[in-house]
Amino acid sequence: MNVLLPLSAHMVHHRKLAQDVALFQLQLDDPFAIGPSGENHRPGQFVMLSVPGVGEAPFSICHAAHIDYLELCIRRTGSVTRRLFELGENTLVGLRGPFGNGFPMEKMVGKDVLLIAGGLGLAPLRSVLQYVLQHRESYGRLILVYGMGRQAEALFREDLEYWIDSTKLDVCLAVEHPAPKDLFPADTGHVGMVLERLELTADNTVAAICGPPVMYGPVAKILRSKRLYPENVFFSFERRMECGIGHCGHCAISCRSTCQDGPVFSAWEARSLGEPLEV
Amino acid sequence: MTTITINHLSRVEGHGGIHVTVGPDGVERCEMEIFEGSRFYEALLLGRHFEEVPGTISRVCAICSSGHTLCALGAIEDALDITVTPQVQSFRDLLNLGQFIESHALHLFCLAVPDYLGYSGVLEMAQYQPDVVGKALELKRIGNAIQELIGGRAIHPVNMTIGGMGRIPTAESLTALAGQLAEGLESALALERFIIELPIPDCHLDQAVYVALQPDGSNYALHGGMLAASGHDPIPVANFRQRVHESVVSHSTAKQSLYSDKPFMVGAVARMVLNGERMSGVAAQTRNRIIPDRPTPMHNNPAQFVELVWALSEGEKLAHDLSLATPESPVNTQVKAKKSAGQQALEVPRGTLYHAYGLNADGLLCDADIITPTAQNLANIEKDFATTASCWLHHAQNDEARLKHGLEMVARAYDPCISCATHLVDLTMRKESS
Amino acid sequence: MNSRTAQKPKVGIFGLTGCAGDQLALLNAEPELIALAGRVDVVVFDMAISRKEEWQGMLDLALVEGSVCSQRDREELEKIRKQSRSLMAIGSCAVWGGLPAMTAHIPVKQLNKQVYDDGEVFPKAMGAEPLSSFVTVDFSIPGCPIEIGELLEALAAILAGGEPQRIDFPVCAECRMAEQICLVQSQNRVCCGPVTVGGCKARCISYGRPCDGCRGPVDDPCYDATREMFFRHGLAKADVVDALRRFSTPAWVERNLAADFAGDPQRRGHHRSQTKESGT
Amino acid sequence: METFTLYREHLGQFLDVCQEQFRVQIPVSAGDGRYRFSPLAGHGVEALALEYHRTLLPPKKYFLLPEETICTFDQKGYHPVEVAEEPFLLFGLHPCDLHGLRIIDQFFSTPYADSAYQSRRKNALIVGLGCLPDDKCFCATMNTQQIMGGYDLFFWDLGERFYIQVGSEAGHGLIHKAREMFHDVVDEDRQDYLETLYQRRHLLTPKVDVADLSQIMEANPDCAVWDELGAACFACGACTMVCPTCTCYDIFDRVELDGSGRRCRQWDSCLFRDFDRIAGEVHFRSDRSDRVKNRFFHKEVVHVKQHQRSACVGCGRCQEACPAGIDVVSVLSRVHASCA
Ligand SMILES: Cc1cc2nc3c(=O)[nH]c(=O)nc-3n(C[C@H](O)[C@H](O)[C@H](O)COP(=O)(O)OP(=O)(O)OC[C@H]3O[C@@H](n4cnc5c(N)ncnc54)[C@H](O)[C@@H]3O)c2cc1C
Ligand code: SF4
Ligand code: SF4
Ligand code: SF4
Repeated sequence: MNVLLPLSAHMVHHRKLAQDVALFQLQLDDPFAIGPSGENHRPGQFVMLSVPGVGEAPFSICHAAHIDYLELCIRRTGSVTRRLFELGENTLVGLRGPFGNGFPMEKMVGKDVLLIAGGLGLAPLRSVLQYVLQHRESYGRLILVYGMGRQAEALFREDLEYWIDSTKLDVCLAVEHPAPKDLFPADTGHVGMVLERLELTADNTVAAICGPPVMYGPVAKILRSKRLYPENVFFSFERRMECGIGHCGHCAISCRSTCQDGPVFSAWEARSLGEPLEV
Repeated sequence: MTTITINHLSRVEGHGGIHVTVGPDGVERCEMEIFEGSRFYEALLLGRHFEEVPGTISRVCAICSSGHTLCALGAIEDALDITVTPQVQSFRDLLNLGQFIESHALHLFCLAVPDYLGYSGVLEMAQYQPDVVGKALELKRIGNAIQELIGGRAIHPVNMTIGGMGRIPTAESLTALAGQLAEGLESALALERFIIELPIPDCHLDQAVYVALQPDGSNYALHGGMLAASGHDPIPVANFRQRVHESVVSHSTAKQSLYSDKPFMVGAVARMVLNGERMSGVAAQTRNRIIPDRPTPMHNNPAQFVELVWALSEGEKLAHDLSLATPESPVNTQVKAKKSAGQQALEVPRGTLYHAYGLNADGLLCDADIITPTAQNLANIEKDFATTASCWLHHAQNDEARLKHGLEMVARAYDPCISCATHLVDLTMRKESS
Repeated sequence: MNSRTAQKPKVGIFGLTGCAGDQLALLNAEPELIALAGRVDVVVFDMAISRKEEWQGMLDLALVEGSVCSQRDREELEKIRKQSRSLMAIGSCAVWGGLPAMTAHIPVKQLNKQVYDDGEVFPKAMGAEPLSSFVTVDFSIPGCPIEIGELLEALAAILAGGEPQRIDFPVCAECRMAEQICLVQSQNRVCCGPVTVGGCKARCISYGRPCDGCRGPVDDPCYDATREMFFRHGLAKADVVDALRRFSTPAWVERNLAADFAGDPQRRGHHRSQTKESGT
Repeated sequence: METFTLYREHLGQFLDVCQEQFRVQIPVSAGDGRYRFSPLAGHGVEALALEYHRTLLPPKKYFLLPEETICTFDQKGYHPVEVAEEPFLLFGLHPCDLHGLRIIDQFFSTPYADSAYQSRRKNALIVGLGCLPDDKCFCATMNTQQIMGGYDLFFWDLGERFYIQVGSEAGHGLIHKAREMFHDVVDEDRQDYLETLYQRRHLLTPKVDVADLSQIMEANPDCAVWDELGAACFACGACTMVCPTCTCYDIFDRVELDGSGRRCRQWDSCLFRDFDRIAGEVHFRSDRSDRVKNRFFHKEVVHVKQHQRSACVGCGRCQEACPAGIDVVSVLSRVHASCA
């Protein structure tokens, strides 16, 4: 089988989540194909999405395995993403994957799960969150810390409303620029400030983090001060990716391919790869 | 006083327009205005090493890029006393023929003819005359194929070097080329009828003073040591400067030239008048059928067609011969710089092209003089504009559209580099109180 | 350009001051041109179609060839920019100023005197500048002339809703891929390959002659190291600087850097998509 | 191991026999002391350059093509392309190249197999050829002067005859297609072979000390050598193109005007500026020195961590190809010297 050959898929639906961010629902043309179907992935894995004639780019699957189509939450930035936003429903795209290791859900069993998302980083963490909710009894506390610039940028608003109301998890929003009409209760500032005041059980908490790279250093530092074990802190990394199977070389960080060995690395691993994280 | 202005010649090489001023006593001024931004090519060569010259000067003009390259090579080789081997010379001749085929096919069928027949361009003409356009494009492709194979690139060739050439094409590719040329000749001959039936307009033009190189041998050729002119004795090319004078005119970035103080014309029709007798075979037959006894500048287009036929048959012979020859190692003799001067004149599609250079002891250019065919024709073009405008004045139906069309026809006939498309647009009329 | 709209995208092909080589290259690719005409509406093509009346309205894409060498060029360019959604510079003149920009360090007055002997010239000449000196350029296809395949692929990519392939490697890389023998090493020739952007498949080297740098500088040109390399091969500084100055080090590099190769230039001329507004 | 001898004058005949079944590729001169692998069919046996030291491009060009189509696409979807199943025979690979091939064979089989590479590889027969080093070879430094396996046949030049080792069943089959040309090995052949090895061994001495090199590099990531290299290198990528173990590639779409097209891959290099660029013009190694360093680290540290061996096979190609004259051996020795 040629792993570099995308499977044909169609865009079923897409809807705007915020300025320049939309949720895309995709379905493989061949329901029996071995490929990213919406059901067969681990939280934190990603797919390679192709737009014919434009190119291919990696996107995290943003839901846990439970639906028969694939959901991707995508920000418009460059050529592939710009084109995706122009495409109408029912247009042809290509899919490969799922790739990557994903977050280690087994390691979190029986532990408190702390999810720290910055901006678009909520996309992969939403899959972890949904997974924990699906298997609620296997996990301890579930805390979501979600940082954003303005509340208008908040993604997955219906989900957020539901999560905030739910007793199954704690949600803390950190908003840097509050506005009078803001819907959700939130702290003013960045995720670090929320983290600082959280009470965590140091030896029983696993953290999963995804967000802009600038967030990683400070978050790692705070978690260290809270005495989380570096092998219990997981970051999802972003690198240029083209093949998704560890061959093309673009995503290599030292001796690991982000696409195959990652994108999720523990704080300890990340540091041993030379990433400047303080853990 | 009335000024008739054609603002913009939508064209190939550069930007130009036409101004005609009519006063109470008739036509007062006729100017071919060239407002192409100046690129100072001659100046930017100064101080550069001679090796850079051909590749730099070719950028003056894409359609004539092979001609400029060949002419520059010749002038520098003349300065440095280098003679290329006959094989290299044959390849260069073939390259020039390729350029003739490409350029003539392009001008004739894609740029000039659509206007004779009232199409907006070749794309429109293709819808109505697919067969003619198809054949013409085939010819153009052959011209390009030659330039690609021999020159290394269809535009701005890279394969010719001072003293030799880079890569000798393989025998198979030359045989294939000869085959293509033979087919091309068939196609060209099939277009003869079409050319004969073209409505060549009568613009009341006189025969011009025609100037062209006189081939050294008895055959029609594109280079020669003497310069012939109708009504004058041939002179050695080296004395060219004694007869041809250039001057700067304020309405144009191009210079204008006079031959013995008279406007003159170079190009296909000039070669046909002066050297056409030397043609043989199919080309001679075509010539006899197409070219009238006293051709005017308006017959430049049919003359281009004759040359197209000639170049195809000549090219076929040359390609065939070269495919049989044992390839010499691509010569590029170690060229030594010295203080010297050299020049070269070459017939290129639009007429005689001159390059003359002076080198210093380090091989850096200290003098450059380039005279393009269009620059030589400019004075004559303006003269013909004047004739056209006076005729128009005396004509009963002297509406501007008519004049505009007439002026376009004249400009187009010359296949000037600045207006390969010669579609004159935008006629504005300004009434000025005198 | 949106290929889904019922109307075919409108394209204009314009020439400023230049040799028209890029338009000619396009005109030379007839089969592709006919295919192109099926996909887009070529509203203006300076070289091939007469402009019956001054064209009005918006273009989806303007291809502009040649450099800006006169006030008139500049006005024309600004007009084109105003009337087109996207603008693509084609050919090294348009992208970098091209060969005419080689004289940018010589005052125009002096050039005027050399060529026209102080005769009055119309219009007022100015030093050659790339399009990006005056307007936003969305896409750039370098080359003197352009590699026609590259242009057609770029157009096809844009029609498909994407962007032209971005080349970040120098001619040397392609020279190796094509298994050519390096002319610097074997013949001590000055070759602009290391600082020139690839895409021509090392055309000149495959004909046994060094690269003239006609495609202009690579994204990240390393002039210092290149110059050092030539010096090590015993080549004169002037030769090297001259060769690099032809296309590989266009006018703006010299102006920005004051002296010859004081450092690496910032990247200009490649205004890419981020200059476009990103609103829905 | 099965061994035979073949008289020199029969080599051409043997290759002719091979040609009946395979597209045979041989090293030929490219002029100026350089060589390239080319089809025997286009050159004839006389062109076979047994004396060559290294080719301009390594054998990887036959397996990971400089540019190839991964798949095609149109309105209907993405479609696979068939890799031509033409069997071919690569004649004359030196031990360093055989090592190189082994390294990329392994690379392209994990974690997923690269199907195009594998099917070309499967179709290829490899014939090794013993060699003597020139001034740029440093296989003895990288410990790749000897190879056991990884070939179908291996030829040792003993002067008027070749000593041939059979490394696979396919190689055996090849011999038996022209069995009458080959002779069984006798004691004298073995003696001559050993003598040749002995002579060769004396020419093959390590050029620099690379003991502990990986550890030294890892411990000293800010070695001044990298900055010096960053200034001397123009990141032209020549070294990565010619490297037998550099495998990075770029994937992009080539589109036709009708919207259909091909998804292609082309050799890429970690030295190129856009190699690690992500959306928003973010680079992780924007300095040239970081990129050069990355290349060396990948060969000498990362690969050693993964596979217990350096990814450099000492073929000397990058040194030969580098217009800037950067020479791996001296780089390695300078880095090594930081721990003297
Ligand atoms: C594991 C992973 C998961 C991701 N998940 C998401 C997600 O859920 N939602 C989302 O909006 N974005 C996500 N990204 C980022 C997303 O891949 C980039 O925004 C996207 O590649 C931009 O492509 P483009 O063609 O629009 O940009 P351009 O700038 O035009 O990029 C051109 C090409 O470069 C490569 N490239 C550029 N940026 C990146 C990048 N950041 N990462 C990898 N390759 C890149 C791609 O091959 C891309 O096609 C993820 C990235 C990674 C590595
Ligand atoms: S870039 Fe080259 S081909 Fe294009 S106009 Fe300029 S000189 Fe001519
Ligand atoms: S310097 Fe020139 S000849 Fe040498 S590798 Fe680079 S492009 Fe090729
Ligand atoms: S090798 Fe250099 S000069 Fe030749 S076409 Fe390529 S970029 Fe232009």
